[in-house]
Amino acid sequence: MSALAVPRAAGAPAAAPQIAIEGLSKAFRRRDGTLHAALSEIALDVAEGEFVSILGPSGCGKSTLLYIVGGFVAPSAGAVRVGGAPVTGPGPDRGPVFQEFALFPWKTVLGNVAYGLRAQGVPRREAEARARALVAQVGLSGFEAFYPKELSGGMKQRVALARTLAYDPAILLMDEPFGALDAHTRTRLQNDLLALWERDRKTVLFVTHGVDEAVFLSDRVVVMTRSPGRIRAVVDIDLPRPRHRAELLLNPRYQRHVIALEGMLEDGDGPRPGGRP
Amino acid sequence: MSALAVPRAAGAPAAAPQIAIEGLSKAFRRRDGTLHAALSEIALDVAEGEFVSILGPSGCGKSTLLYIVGGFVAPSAGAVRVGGAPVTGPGPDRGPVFQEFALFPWKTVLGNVAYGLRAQGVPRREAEARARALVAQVGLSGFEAFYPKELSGGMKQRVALARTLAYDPAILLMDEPFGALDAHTRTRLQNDLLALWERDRKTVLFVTHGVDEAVFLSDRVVVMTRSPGRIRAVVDIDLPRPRHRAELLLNPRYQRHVIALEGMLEDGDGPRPGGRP
Amino acid sequence: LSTARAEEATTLRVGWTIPAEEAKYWMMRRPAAFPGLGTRYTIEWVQFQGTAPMTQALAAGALDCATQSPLALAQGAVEGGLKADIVAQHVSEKPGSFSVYWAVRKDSPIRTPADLKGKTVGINTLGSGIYGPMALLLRRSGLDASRDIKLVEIAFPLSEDAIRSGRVDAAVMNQPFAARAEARGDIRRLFALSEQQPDIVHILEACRKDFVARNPNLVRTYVRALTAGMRMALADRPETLKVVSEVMKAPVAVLDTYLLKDNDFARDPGARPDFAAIQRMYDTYAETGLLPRRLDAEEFHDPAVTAPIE
Amino acid sequence: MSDPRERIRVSARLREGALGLLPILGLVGIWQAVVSLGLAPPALLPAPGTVLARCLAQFANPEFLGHAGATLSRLAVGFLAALVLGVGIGILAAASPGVLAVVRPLVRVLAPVPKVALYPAFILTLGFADASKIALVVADAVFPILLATLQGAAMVEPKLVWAARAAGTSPRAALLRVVLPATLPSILTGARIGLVVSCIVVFLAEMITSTDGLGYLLVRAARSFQTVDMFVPLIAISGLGLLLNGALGLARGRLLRGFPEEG
Amino acid sequence: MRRLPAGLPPLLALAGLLAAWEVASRFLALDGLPSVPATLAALPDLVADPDFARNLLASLRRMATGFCLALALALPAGLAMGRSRTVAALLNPLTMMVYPVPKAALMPLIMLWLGVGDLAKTLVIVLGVSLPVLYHAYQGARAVEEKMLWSAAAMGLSGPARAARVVLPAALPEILVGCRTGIVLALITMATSEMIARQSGIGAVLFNALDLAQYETVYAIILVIGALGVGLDVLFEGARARLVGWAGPPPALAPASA
Ligand SMILES: Nc1ncnc2c1ncn2[C@@H]1O[C@H](COP(=O)(O)OP(=O)(O)OP(=O)(O)O)[C@@H](O)[C@H]1O
Ligand SMILES: Nc1ncnc2c1ncn2[C@@H]1O[C@H](COP(=O)(O)OP(=O)(O)OP(=O)(O)O)[C@@H](O)[C@H]1O
Ligand SMILES: [Mg+2]
Ligand SMILES: [Mg+2]
Repeated sequence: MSALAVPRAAGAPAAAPQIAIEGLSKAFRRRDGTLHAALSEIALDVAEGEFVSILGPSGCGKSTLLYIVGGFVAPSAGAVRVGGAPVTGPGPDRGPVFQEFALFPWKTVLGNVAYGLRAQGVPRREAEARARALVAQVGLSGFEAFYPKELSGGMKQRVALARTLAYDPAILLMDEPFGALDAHTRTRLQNDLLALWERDRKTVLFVTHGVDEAVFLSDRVVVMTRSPGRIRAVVDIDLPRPRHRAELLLNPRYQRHVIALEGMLEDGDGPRPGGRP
Repeated sequence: MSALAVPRAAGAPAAAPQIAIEGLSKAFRRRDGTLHAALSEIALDVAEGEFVSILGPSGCGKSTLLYIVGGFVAPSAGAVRVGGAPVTGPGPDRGPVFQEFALFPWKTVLGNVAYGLRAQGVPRREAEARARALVAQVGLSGFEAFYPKELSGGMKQRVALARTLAYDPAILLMDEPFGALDAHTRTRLQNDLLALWERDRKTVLFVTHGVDEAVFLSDRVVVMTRSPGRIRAVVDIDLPRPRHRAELLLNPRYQRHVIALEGMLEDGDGPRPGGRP
Repeated sequence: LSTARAEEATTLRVGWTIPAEEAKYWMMRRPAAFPGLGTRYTIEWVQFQGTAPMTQALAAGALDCATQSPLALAQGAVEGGLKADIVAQHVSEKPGSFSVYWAVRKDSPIRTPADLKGKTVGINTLGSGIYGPMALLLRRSGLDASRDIKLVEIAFPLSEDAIRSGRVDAAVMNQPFAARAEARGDIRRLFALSEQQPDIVHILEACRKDFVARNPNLVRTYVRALTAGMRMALADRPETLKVVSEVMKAPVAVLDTYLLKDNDFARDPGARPDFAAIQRMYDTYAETGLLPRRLDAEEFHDPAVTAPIE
Repeated sequence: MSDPRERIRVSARLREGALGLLPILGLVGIWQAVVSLGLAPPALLPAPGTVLARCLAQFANPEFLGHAGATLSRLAVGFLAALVLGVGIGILAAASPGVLAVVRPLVRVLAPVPKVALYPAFILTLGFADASKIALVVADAVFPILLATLQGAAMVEPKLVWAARAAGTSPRAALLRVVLPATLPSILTGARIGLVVSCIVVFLAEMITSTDGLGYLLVRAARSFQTVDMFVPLIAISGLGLLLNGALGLARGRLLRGFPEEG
Repeated sequence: MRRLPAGLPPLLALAGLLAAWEVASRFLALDGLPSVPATLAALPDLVADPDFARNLLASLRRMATGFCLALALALPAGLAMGRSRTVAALLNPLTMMVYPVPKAALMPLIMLWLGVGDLAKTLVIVLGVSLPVLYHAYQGARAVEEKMLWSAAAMGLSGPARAARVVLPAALPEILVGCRTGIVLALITMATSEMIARQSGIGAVLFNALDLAQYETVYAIILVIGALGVGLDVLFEGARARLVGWAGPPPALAPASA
């Protein structure tokens, strides 16, 4: 393991953690009654305003972890506390961006993005104005009246992103939010996200398959093992902020982080089913 | 434009092209009756056994192009010929891997992968044996009995890939087939795909957002403009084969290709709606 | 209703049916001819298919008065605890009038009731009021109705078609369908109910006893109107044809072939119930098992509210 | 059964079964209360206990079972025919705009027709025995199934069909192997409605013209005010509904194994 | 393939239907199945009768009331069953027990408590319509993509708000199938609810004609009901297109060759 990979115990950071995950395991019950272990003994603390990325092989439980923190899925063991209180369900403090987008098919792009604001009682005009600005920010101006089924994959993903950003949750739970985007759009949105984060200091839990993306964005990167997912390492990304891609690419520490993380990911070999929980 | 970017006219390569796309345009009719232009005047010839990647901003019409070549969607103008005959519908000579996976929810992983073989009359035992091998190849051994809803995003994508590879179509139409995968799994599958291609010399049309992936895999890379998509450039990737990632990374021509392509993609700015067809 | 007590109801819920209640049809379509109808008292008319559901409606208290067949009323009384008075009579048979009969195809080899052995025979409803007389008639010809023939239910309107198409060997005919079939001339009469009992009563008017007890004047007014209606129906045939045509939506020309003619049922000018004939029918029903015990027709008789009331 | 997981699943089933029993028991309770409080004359509504006793006696009575068998066979044949017809036409129509253009107006006109009005024609052409009753069942039950199939098939994700077609499935085979399974959730819902309609209609047909079957028992009892006997066929049809519901639930669980909604 | 004018196939289908009917009536020669011309000849008289309009209106009024009541009851119940296993376990057996009971058999009891008037008939219509609405709403709610609900929950929508603003719209296409079948059953029960006890309504006219073997009138009324069905269906399709145009594959992507 590279010297740069600094596995951290679950010990709390200086401040009380915004998200405290302890002894978390999840096993799905399948139809035949057997249990399929997806997560095992996850412990992780995320400080307020921290940007934490999660890397791991496909099927290792990254999405499941976000679902549990979001309060959508109950863990089989262990607990998650957010802001000190145990998570019992979803709340507007934690905004998810789902891997499958989950747009409302009966709403237009604008309707989807304005949805959260309307749900929180913002008047229509104001909600739509704010939504319009966000739609423009994700590069979809002119598509406001399109329905999800009329969008391409990457466009849907951007709508999902805008929908969550619109209602401004304190914690963002993002599941490969830039996965379906071309490099150029992705870079732009990464920069936008970073700017937003640097301004508002949101807490972000960010699942990605891009090692460079994780290093570019994060304070810390969590590397998971293959299924059932455990935390293999937590790496501090000690790069100065504000970060600029062009500068970073020339920074040898950036390169070393990327190489180290890639190395850590290399020896996983995809998930293994039927792990006993 | 970089000197390495060699825009090619639609002129046929030496051999009669396996896929001949001519004057292809596509406009979708929206609910309100307006037309939305997705593709405009696409002309492209793909020789038999050629590996062609398509790069372009999100929403520029890459998926639409594959749908038309696949025979799933009719073009608004222009025509596609495959093996000399005009495309009138889908056929087992062209195997698609869809961006949204489109797995059969009522079939298990094994059932999905064996589907094409069974459809072509292969006896159940044999079909399942071959499917099992493919499932292993995409790293999903042990998940044969899982239903799609029990899989993670990346796992679904791999099943979709295996399902198409299973029935061995002469032409592969792949829409971001490695988009939802972690770096390690993606590399492994890229290598597998390359090995397969080098052995069987399939014709491949490959949509991706990874410039490096495109350069690593392809004979030629097509770069599209933002919506309505046109061909901006066709770049010959004159790298020796068989290719090995480690060697390529050190090859300055590889680097130059990547940089040139990234540059070409840079000045698009996402799709613009309502383009008159 | 000159001495109507304050607590008496002014609305009567009456069940009716088609096709043979001319007195009621007159009241429905020509209310002005009946003093007080629609002003001092009103009638809520509810039409039913057949008399059995009306018996249930009477028992459930959903109707105050309704058309009844003697058998349905008796079954309601014996099994359902229904207590009702027969207040008027709509149609019956008498020598020379129409009598419900069984018919066969004109070219059928069946000549006598005895030929029906082993044949398929239609009846309007299994266990209806005409089953008893039929069973007795067949018994006279040496047949057991429950074993020697195959009875199938076939509604009156379908009888003719069923006979002609050969679906049944014999079926029961009633007005107005009999007149129409006879006009076509491809059926032949086999035997009639009158051969068993010449004065069979087909439909009556009955009112719940508890309603009568609470509203004697209203019921008397109603029966008085029924009596008057029957008189008018018989007195002015052309107008009756119109009235019936309005109710049944049947053309006058069709009705003209039988209504109030010799080939129609018999009607008492005062709508007077024939308790003696009803008693004979009850005896037949008891004998053929349609009723579990003998019944006294007088149970249904309250002279204070029985037609004719002038 | 020794496996603790099995026990959990079985006990969950039991719990759900018990829950389902609650409102039924409540209904019987109300029934008993109505009778006890004298809110309905016993000639119209006998006590549940009396009905239950008669049911138990009748369910062992071969004559009654014969009638029940007649009804059941008409029901089964009619419903299955309606299922095959409804699903078949629905899938075909969803696949071919030509067929749809023909089927749609026919459905529009024929579906709302009260089929009892056609019953005379059915009887006269098909006879008094089973055929006319089965025809009536089919005529009424086919439309809920057909409408559900049509709609379900129209909503099938096209890429599923594309994937199959590209794998060499012929258009016709794709109907059977993709459109049909993908439409199953809708079809099963339509089938459930069709089943209930079949139950009602087979009774109705037997009540109008019959010499056997539960419907006949019912009218026979109703006409002669044998109220207790009238309730026996009603309880039988209710019980049948309950049984068929269980069967449908099982079929659903098996057929829709992979669908997200069967979680 | 040559494209036929849009209106042609339906006309052809109707013509075919009439032709089949005419052939059957000639071939079978039954009173119970009158010929097409005879039926059409009976139509003007029927429709011109002022009573008929009154009856038709009475029927439609009952149908509308019954339909709305059924919707108000069955829709929430169905959605709740779809989203809660407990509610489903609670209500499923009950409904499957109650629905198959023929309403005609319960007439005495219905008459006992609701009389023989509008109330009883409306109840029959409510039972008929609620059946498909309930089960389709159940199915629709059950199939709502979970992550859509999660998204809404994360936006702070409460349970009831999610039911109204996510489950309802997401299940709407399926619910509308239920309503479509509901319209069919409403028309049928509208007529048949007047089979036993009749006061006013198109069903009363129909069954009277049937009782008197006036089959031309019977079939003329059937034509009227069929026309009503077409009319309601056209209205419904219009509403559906507006409400759930977002659902289903876009025309361009509909299975081209399947
Ligand atoms: N409903 C379910 N039933 C059974 N197993 C499930 C279910 N959902 C997820 N799993 C399993 O849980 C494991 C983790 O899934 P998850 O979606 O969290 O993976 P992931 O890390 O997000 O993968 P990817 O990067 O491919 O999206 C997988 O092995 C998957 O098969
Ligand atoms: N059914 C439709 N109706 C209207 N417009 C559509 C429809 N389908 C696609 N489009 C439009 O066509 C354009 C191209 O879509 P397409 O899916 O081909 O893009 P893409 O290049 O695959 O994008 P991505 O990389 O995001 O997947 C987009 O602007 C999209 O909005
Ligand atoms: Mg995931
Ligand atoms: Mg795409």
